[in-house]
Amino acid sequence: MNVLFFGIAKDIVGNSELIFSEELNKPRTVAALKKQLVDSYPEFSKLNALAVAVNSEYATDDVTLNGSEEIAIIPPVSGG
Amino acid sequence: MNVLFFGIAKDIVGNSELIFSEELNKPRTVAALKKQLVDSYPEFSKLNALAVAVNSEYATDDVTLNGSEEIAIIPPVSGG
Amino acid sequence: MKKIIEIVDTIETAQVYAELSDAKSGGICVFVGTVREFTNEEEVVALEFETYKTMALKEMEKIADRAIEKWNLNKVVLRHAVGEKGVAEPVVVVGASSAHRDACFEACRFLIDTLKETVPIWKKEKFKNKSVWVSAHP
Amino acid sequence: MKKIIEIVDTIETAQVYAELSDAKSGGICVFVGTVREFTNEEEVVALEFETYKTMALKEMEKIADRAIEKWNLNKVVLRHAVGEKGVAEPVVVVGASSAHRDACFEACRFLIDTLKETVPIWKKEKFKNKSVWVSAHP
Repeated sequence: MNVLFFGIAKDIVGNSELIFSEELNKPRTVAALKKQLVDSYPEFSKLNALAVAVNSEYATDDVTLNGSEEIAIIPPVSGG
Repeated sequence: MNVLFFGIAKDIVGNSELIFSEELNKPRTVAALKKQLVDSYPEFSKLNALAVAVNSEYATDDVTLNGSEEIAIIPPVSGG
Repeated sequence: MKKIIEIVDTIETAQVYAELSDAKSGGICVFVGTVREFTNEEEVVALEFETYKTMALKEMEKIADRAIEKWNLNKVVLRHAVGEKGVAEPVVVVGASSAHRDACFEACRFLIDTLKETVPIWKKEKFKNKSVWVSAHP
Repeated sequence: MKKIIEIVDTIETAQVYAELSDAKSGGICVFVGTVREFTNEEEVVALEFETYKTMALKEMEKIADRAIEKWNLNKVVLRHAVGEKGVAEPVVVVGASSAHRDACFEACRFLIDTLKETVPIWKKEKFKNKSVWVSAHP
């Protein structure tokens, strides 16, 4: 399971992509992924918001993940 | 006293400028000028509105005229 | 504050951004009025614009000044074309730049709405078989 | 209906009118977002924009489609720049053309407001001695 990071999220994890290779580590839902990130990188809890995109669409917490999706961490957007 | 005509007003009087040369004919107020025009050219009474500008500023009916001003007949505007 | 107030033969839409661009502005809002092909399902061949130029420029100046009083603007443009304009050609361009976008949007709307109400410019719609002075009659 | 949705390195503001110009339109409304010199009285040296491009284009497409559903529009443009932009440079341009001006004004405002809310683009403000990701923290 590969996860893309952008903006401040990239700065927090120090990388534009992380690979969750261990079966045990793979979160099965968007909510679990977010929890895992906040546990590993407490800086995420300080953000205004944290969204997840699955296959380049915003995904709600209950969306399940099988590991083959394109997953991205979306910190608060600030375009325009 | 010279009076400028624009847009449909010019079409109604058939001229872009009329000269009120006779002392007797010279209207002394904006209201009198409008009345004189409507009397001479009844088409003016069919317009949506009729404004008069004195020295290139909109003038109310009670504004007096001495004949030395730049006077213009302003039919309903439709710029833009 | 910089104001550009003009009556021209031909509007160059490309130039307006450079005119409104500003280090203190985060937003620029521009409205361009163009000749539409159909009015009430009748095909328009062209529009012909006529103006009382000295008065029109004064009225446009007043509109810019009122906008500057109401909103915090850095730059304002009001430019109207005269003469005959074909379908899709620009006939008027108004715009404003400001630190935040609320001001430039509201000001831009005010500029075009007020221009249409007060500036002595007249538009004749030319159809295939007739010409009509717009808004003249009820 | 024609939609232009793009993420580019450099925005050419001059081209947007030709893109929105339309025989069935009487009005074109355009908003350009530019880099402002000061934020909260701190001098901005540059803005750096980053995007998740595939998703950003999808979200911009959705915004255009929602605008087209809500208003009677003939053409819509949403274009955002990425990379580093200096003071007064354009970073985003959105616009719409429509038969009457109400629709293009309202749609243009909707386009920029919604783009700022939903499109995955991130802006870092670069000051003399620090850099800040905008809106990241409360």
